[in-house]
Amino acid sequence: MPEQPMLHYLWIVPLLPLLGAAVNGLFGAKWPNKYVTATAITSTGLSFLCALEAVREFFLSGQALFRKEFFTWIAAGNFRAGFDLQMDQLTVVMVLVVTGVGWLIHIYSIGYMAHEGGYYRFFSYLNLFMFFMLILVLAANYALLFVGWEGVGLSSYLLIGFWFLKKSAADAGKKAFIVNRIGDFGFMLGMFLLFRTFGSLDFAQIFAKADLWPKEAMGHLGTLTIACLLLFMGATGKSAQLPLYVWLPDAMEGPTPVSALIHAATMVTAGVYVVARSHVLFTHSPTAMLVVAIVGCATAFFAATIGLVQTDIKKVLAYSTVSQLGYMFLACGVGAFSAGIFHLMTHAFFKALLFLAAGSVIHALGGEQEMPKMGGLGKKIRWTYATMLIATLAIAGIPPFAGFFSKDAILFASFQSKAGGRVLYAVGLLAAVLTAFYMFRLIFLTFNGKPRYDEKKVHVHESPWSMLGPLVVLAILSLVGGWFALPAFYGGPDYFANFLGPVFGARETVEAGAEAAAHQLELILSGVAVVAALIGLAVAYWLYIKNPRKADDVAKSMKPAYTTLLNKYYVDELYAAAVVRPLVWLSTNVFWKAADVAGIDGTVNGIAHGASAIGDGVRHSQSGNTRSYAVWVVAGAIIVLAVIFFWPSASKIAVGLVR
Amino acid sequence: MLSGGHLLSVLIFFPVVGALALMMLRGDDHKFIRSIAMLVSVAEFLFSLMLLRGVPIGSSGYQLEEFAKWIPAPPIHYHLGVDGISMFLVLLTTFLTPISVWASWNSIQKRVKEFFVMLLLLEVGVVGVFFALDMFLFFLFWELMLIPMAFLIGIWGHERRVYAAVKFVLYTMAGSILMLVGIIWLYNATGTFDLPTIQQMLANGQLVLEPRTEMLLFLAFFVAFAIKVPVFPLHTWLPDAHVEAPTAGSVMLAGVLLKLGAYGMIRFCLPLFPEASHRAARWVAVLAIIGIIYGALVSMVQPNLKKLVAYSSVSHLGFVVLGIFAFHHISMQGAVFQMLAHGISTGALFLLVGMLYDRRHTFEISEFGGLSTPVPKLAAFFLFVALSSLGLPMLNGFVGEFLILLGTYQRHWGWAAWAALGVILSACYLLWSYQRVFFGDVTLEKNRALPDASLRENWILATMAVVILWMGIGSPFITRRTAAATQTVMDQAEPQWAYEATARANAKPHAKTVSLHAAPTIRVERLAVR
Amino acid sequence: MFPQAIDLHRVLPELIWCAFGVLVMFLQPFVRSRQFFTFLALLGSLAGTVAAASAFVHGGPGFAGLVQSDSFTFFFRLLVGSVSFLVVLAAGPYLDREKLPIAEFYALLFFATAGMGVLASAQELLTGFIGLEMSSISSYVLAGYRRDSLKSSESAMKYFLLGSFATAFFLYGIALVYGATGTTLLDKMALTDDTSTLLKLGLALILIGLGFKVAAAPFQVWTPDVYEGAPTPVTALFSAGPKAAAFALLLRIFATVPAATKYWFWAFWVLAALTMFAGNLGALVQTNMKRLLAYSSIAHAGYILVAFAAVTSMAQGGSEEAAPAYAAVLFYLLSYALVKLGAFTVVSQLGGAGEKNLSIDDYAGLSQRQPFVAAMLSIYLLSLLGLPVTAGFFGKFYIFKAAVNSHLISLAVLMAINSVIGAYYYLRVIVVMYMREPSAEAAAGSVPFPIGVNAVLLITFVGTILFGLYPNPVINFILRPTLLAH
Amino acid sequence: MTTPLLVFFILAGLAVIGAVSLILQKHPIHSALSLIVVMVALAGLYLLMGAEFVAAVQIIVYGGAIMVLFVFVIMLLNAGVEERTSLSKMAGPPGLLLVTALAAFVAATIAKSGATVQAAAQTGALSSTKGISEMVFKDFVYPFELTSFLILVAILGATVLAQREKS
Amino acid sequence: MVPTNYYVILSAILFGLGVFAFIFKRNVITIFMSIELMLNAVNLAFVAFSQALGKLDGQVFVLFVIVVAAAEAAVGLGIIILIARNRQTLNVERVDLLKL
Repeated sequence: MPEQPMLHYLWIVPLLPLLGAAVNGLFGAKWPNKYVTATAITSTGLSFLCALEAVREFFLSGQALFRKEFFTWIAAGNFRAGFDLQMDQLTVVMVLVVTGVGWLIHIYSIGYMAHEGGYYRFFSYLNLFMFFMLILVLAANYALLFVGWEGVGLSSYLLIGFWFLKKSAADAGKKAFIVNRIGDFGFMLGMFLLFRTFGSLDFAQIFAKADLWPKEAMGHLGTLTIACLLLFMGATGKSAQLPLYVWLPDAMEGPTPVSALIHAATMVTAGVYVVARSHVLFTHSPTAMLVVAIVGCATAFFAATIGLVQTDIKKVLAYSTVSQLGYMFLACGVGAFSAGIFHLMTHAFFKALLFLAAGSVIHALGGEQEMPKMGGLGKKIRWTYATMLIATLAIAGIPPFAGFFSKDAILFASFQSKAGGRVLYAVGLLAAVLTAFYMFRLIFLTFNGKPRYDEKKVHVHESPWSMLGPLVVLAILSLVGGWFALPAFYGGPDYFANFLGPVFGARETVEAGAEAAAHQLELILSGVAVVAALIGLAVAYWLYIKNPRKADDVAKSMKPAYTTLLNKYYVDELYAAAVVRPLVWLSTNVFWKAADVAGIDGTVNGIAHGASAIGDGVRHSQSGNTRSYAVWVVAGAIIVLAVIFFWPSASKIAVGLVR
Repeated sequence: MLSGGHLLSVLIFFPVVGALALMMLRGDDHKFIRSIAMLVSVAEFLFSLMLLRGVPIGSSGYQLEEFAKWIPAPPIHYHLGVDGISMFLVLLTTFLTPISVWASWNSIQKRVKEFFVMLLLLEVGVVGVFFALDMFLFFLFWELMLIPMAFLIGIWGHERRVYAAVKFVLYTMAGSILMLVGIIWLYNATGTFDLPTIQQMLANGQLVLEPRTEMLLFLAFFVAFAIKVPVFPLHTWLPDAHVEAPTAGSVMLAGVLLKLGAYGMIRFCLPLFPEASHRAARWVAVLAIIGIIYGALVSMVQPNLKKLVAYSSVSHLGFVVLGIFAFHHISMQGAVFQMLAHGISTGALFLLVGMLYDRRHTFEISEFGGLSTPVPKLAAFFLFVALSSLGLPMLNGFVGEFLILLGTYQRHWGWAAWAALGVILSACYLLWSYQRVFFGDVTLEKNRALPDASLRENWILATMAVVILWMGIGSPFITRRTAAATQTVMDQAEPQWAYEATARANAKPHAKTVSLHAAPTIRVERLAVR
Repeated sequence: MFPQAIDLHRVLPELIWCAFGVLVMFLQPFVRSRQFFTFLALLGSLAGTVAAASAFVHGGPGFAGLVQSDSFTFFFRLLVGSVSFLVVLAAGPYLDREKLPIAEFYALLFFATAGMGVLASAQELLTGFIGLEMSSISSYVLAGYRRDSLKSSESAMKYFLLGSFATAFFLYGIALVYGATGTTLLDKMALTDDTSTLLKLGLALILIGLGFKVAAAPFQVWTPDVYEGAPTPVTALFSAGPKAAAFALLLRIFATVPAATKYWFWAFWVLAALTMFAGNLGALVQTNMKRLLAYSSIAHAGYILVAFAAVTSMAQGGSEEAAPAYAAVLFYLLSYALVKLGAFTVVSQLGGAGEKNLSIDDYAGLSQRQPFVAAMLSIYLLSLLGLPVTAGFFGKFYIFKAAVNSHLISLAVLMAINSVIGAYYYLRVIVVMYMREPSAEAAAGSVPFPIGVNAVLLITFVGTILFGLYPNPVINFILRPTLLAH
Repeated sequence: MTTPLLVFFILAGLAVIGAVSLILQKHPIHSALSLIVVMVALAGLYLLMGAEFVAAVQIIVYGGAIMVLFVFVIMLLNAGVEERTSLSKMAGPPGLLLVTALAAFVAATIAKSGATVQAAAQTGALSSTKGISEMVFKDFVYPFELTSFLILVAILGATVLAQREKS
Repeated sequence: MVPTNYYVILSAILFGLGVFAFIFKRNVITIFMSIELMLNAVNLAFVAFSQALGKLDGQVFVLFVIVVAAAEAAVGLGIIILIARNRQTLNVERVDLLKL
């Protein structure tokens, strides 16, 4: 028994959910729900505890990077992909978020899915997802990380398509997987390039070697830049950034807990995690950094604008997720990795909370998702209302809620960054205003004003405690979650940044140097941020509480813009028209029908027909008339004589034939 | 020369014995016949497991060689041997044979005896091809295996079976006869059919092929193999053959026969004609990549489920060919692994398609839809296999593709980039077809009552699933054993190595440089003068 | 000088065959029993074959070089002897079924065999000519043996007219050669100067005459008609015997006469190419089994001619490196004779009374009705197709080898293409037998296969497989440098 | 113009005319007669060359036996004037072309190569029937015996083919 | 003395005429006659050569050829009778049951 037993058996952490998944998947069909529940909850809960234990040991060991190779999974030539797990500060954050939030959501699901068919399927998928997600965050090399990466994609495919009888659900699942695959295409190439460059895919080796490389000048496409961009392509796919964000809104077809866990809290943040994890590479390539920042910033704003007008409560949350992820990338892009991860964590709390609360609302209304058909629920489902409000305040960035600190840190960092910092800051700020607006719009439309649903039919009821419990816990987290990173000027040392220091080392110390000068500025900026949030709040209040008519008038007054937003800038339609349909048409008519059947196969059969046609000719020379035969003999005689006598001249031709 | 028992001969001829035994049986007791066939094929598989002991890890060169004089003039020998690559391909064969016997347990009802006889004879031919070290012997088995396959397609196939069978045979023959010319020609240059000997001669520069000749010879061999694989423009026999063949036939065809082509490339094209291979590599790669993308796209839009799988094979084997002609150790190993993986996954896919056919007697996707409600088990297995085939990590499909792309990237990143598109497309066509077949509401009422997987089917599919998973996680078990062999091939295929040989040859006076065309010109002059 | 005993010994097989022919004719009025004649015929052909062995043991030139009894002769005597043996076996039931006189048939068969023997052993053109005529004239008669059948008589007429037409060419060739060299003895001819145009012309005409006999395109036109019309056992004989004998004489001529090797090469090249294509393409569209096999035999003559081209392209016929090419020809003739005999026997038996069922469609579903027969026929067809573990495979292989050896790559490639074309129609028959359901009336009864016929099938089958797995004895024998003594 | 040459040309002309008329005649019997003319002319030529034995055989066997056989058959089958069908396309113009080409070629080649034969010494008439008989019974006894079997075959064949059906 | 060449050329001409006749006559008997004509041409050549070479074997060959011709005649005419009996015609062009 080694000291740090848990770390040395780290594989148990991911394995437990896998076991749960396997057991439920194989036997769940026959079991009553409670067995299934037990299996799922215990497996994930245990893995949460194990994770905690592992973290404890990690801290005891003085936060030294722990890395262990368990077995080799692919080996060819000098390439080795091992089942290697590692534990460092970044991992700690991710593991705790994943297992913790994951566990809560499992508990929530008990109530939420109670009356759904395929209960066992749901939990076995969910556990499978946990397994892959843990692999992803614990992996110590890109290959294994890719396993988790693809695996979570798979489980999201399964969970989005959970209600596979609905075509829309099945479509959404497929779309999610394929769009992710497009990202993975880049990710794989990135891995290949890294292997080609560093002869390995282990984080440790790559980063060690990469550190010695010179920084690549801005705008210069060096190896590292290309590698980073390729990896980032993967990240855009997984984390729903421009231009590959299209799958996430559709993913709301899945059950709400899934949206909460996968499409808000954990999986979609994998892209951010990868970028943060590969920060050594990124920091060596300003170009890549800038790209990340711009994409992130643009997505943050773009998604927010769409979020303004959506009416489906989950769609709004989905776009806000996209936009928040944009913030995280913005953070990484400007080098504030710890801030990015910090926002990742807080976002995990409040976005999960938002989704679960929304789920609770939907649950209360018996499956209704359209906000225009809600309203005035505040009094009826207080707990839900309260928790959701907290979450909203957090995401809007109102102090002292979690969102405020993380978002503030990001904006501050972007403001400071050399390359186009001001622009990024401005856009980010604008996005913050929009965020505040559409979130409060959601709140007001849902909980305030008059009920717009048929009160006779729909009997609104508060959700069971199995669902409210997680809400409360998450609400607390979204309140206090930010205080880890109490910025210095509030007198509190930035625990979080310092904690992640060893990982993102270099960058942070630089910040520390600028600290003194920065305090003043930071104070102002945070003020500005709060103001921005309040503006958004105010506008929402004015439009949806004070004079509800106004909103529609505004919408009418700017019809084209409104419809454009409502239809999400027609991006899906664009893709369909520009990529999907042409490809299918091409494959059907050109490649298959024309090239394959008519062209190649036609040629083959054509040769056959030609041969038999000639054969028919030969056959008809067989006229059955002896005289003709005699003439043939004579002809043959002449041929033979000609060949034998006039050879020298004929030979030239014949040799030509021979050659 | 003769080292270590007669395991290889046993492996080749044991099924013959089985087939003869079956012929002796009365034709009407189907159950008994099936059991015997099963017994034989399983026993064969168990025998073949002994190979694992016979081929120690890291052993380069051929193991368990058997050598016996056969025909004095021209010197043709009964020369067998096995190395890491062929060993696993044989294991694949001997594994898939019982599976297909099992799979055709109930689906074959007419002329049962002949069916299993043919299946066993097919196994004989294939195993023989993998073991043969004498080129003549190789060709012999190569041709032998045609007939049983043709019969399997032609007698127990579907509507257009005859067309498909004849097409299959003619296509393959067209290639293989040219290969025969090539083999004979090589014999004239070297005076032997013995592969190791020829490799020796090349190694120590006794034999140096003049470039043009080498290229022609390379083509003679390559075309034959390319048809079998099949490489892009020569693939049109495949859809017909697959769609018309009975399930077992498709499994063997996709699982094993297609591999013969790739195996031939590894075993003959590269080592014997290194420089030509290198010169041709660019074009071959282009064809392979076209095959990958084109195959995927075409399969995406197939209305016929079995054809869809068939075209997907074109795409997957494009990867294999690419991996071979990328001339990188990793990609080579990837190619070998991909062969095995494809054998299993696509075999499993065909099994599933066959099971659907047994229930509905159609392959038209439009005839299915929403099947996961009536047949959840089949749906689950299908999804699993589809995922392995689209290369999900931790399943077998991924390892091969990943290694191929990784290795290819090290040499020509462009090729890898293009080929990687196939990874996206494979997801498209598999998931799309999966959705159309299994998701949504049941579209046709008569599908509502379909029975789910029977016990037998469950076991078959479970077996396949286990292998898929094992190959995905425990791939080093295979790669460690193939490493040495692939390394040898790579060394033999190294061009600078060939250049050295040339240098040595020029030093040696007795080195014969052979040319197709010098001689006839001389003769023609002589005729003209006389 | 008068002939010595040894001279007679060296032509013993022919003498025996002729003697048996006479004997049969003599006994014909007295003996009624058909079995007796069949037995006699079997005995005779065997006796001749055995005599061939002893003639070989006491080998050497006979009659002052008119004939030559060497391993080459031995091989062909063996071949024709066993061919006639098998034909007798197959013909017995046939003649009974068709109610045809039996003794005359055997007598003619004997004389034909003797003629072939002479042809194979002749080392002098006129002797060769006599042998040719003996075999041809009896063949004419045999072709028309079913007197009341229109087709049979027609085939006899065509064969006779065209045959004698070609013979005239051959004869004229002999005359010119004689004029140019002053001799008809091949080995003497070898010594004279070979520059004269007269010799060239003579050899050309001889080639034409023999080309007709071996059915090389475009002399092949007679083959399909004659083969179709003739009684099937006779067709079997034609496709195996006379052809082989004619090839033997051709081979002997230019193995011995350098001039021939010099002048004939490109002629063979062209003839080979033409013949292969004519045969295979023609066969593609046939629906009558007999005609199909006839065309295929044309195609195979083409393959053999490829080997001839290879032989001639060797510096000197009969020299060391040409030996494999000779071997190729001989082995191919052997394997081909076996298979053709078997195939035609099957066809003749399945043809039924009056040879009604000759169309391929009549073979539909044969594999269910008569699996054994179907299997045999498939083996023969696969051997014709040149698939491994059949003699045909090695035959083809050796020819390919000879061609490539002598750098006739293009010819080899043509041959490859042709074997693919050929594969198509052979497969077609197999497909019909195995993969098509029988027509109503065909499904009804299975044709009885008497013991004699089955014996033929078995012998040919065993031979085909045996030489397909282990051709060593034959190869070793025909590869001997002393193949042709001169 | 020596006498032999004159005789030669007369006989040669006769032979050619006979052959041509064989072709031109409509009725087989006339063709037969013209063939007999050719044979007689050839016999004359043999005499001119001093091969009187061959000449004799020519008259007796050919003219006597074979042609009589022909005439007999013609009468037996009372063959009428031959109908000039031309169903064969090959035997039309192309046939004509090919045949003339062949004949012309052969003749021309022989004419060209005349020198070679001429070179051989003209030993004048060697006319020993004795010599012939010796050759036949010594050097060529084997083919000679074979011819006897050949005749046998002919007889047998003729009977087999021509005998009436025994019903 | 008459040059041998003349004889040979004459034989060639006769041979050619024989071929010509073979192809352009329709009556089986006449066609057969044309074969005889060709054989005669051959004989002429043989005799001429034997006389030119001063060897007798040429003339021996002639005897053989004549015998063969006789044999052929016997069989041939037998066949012709057969045809005439079966088909009631002597025109080769009418005898074309076997074709294609």
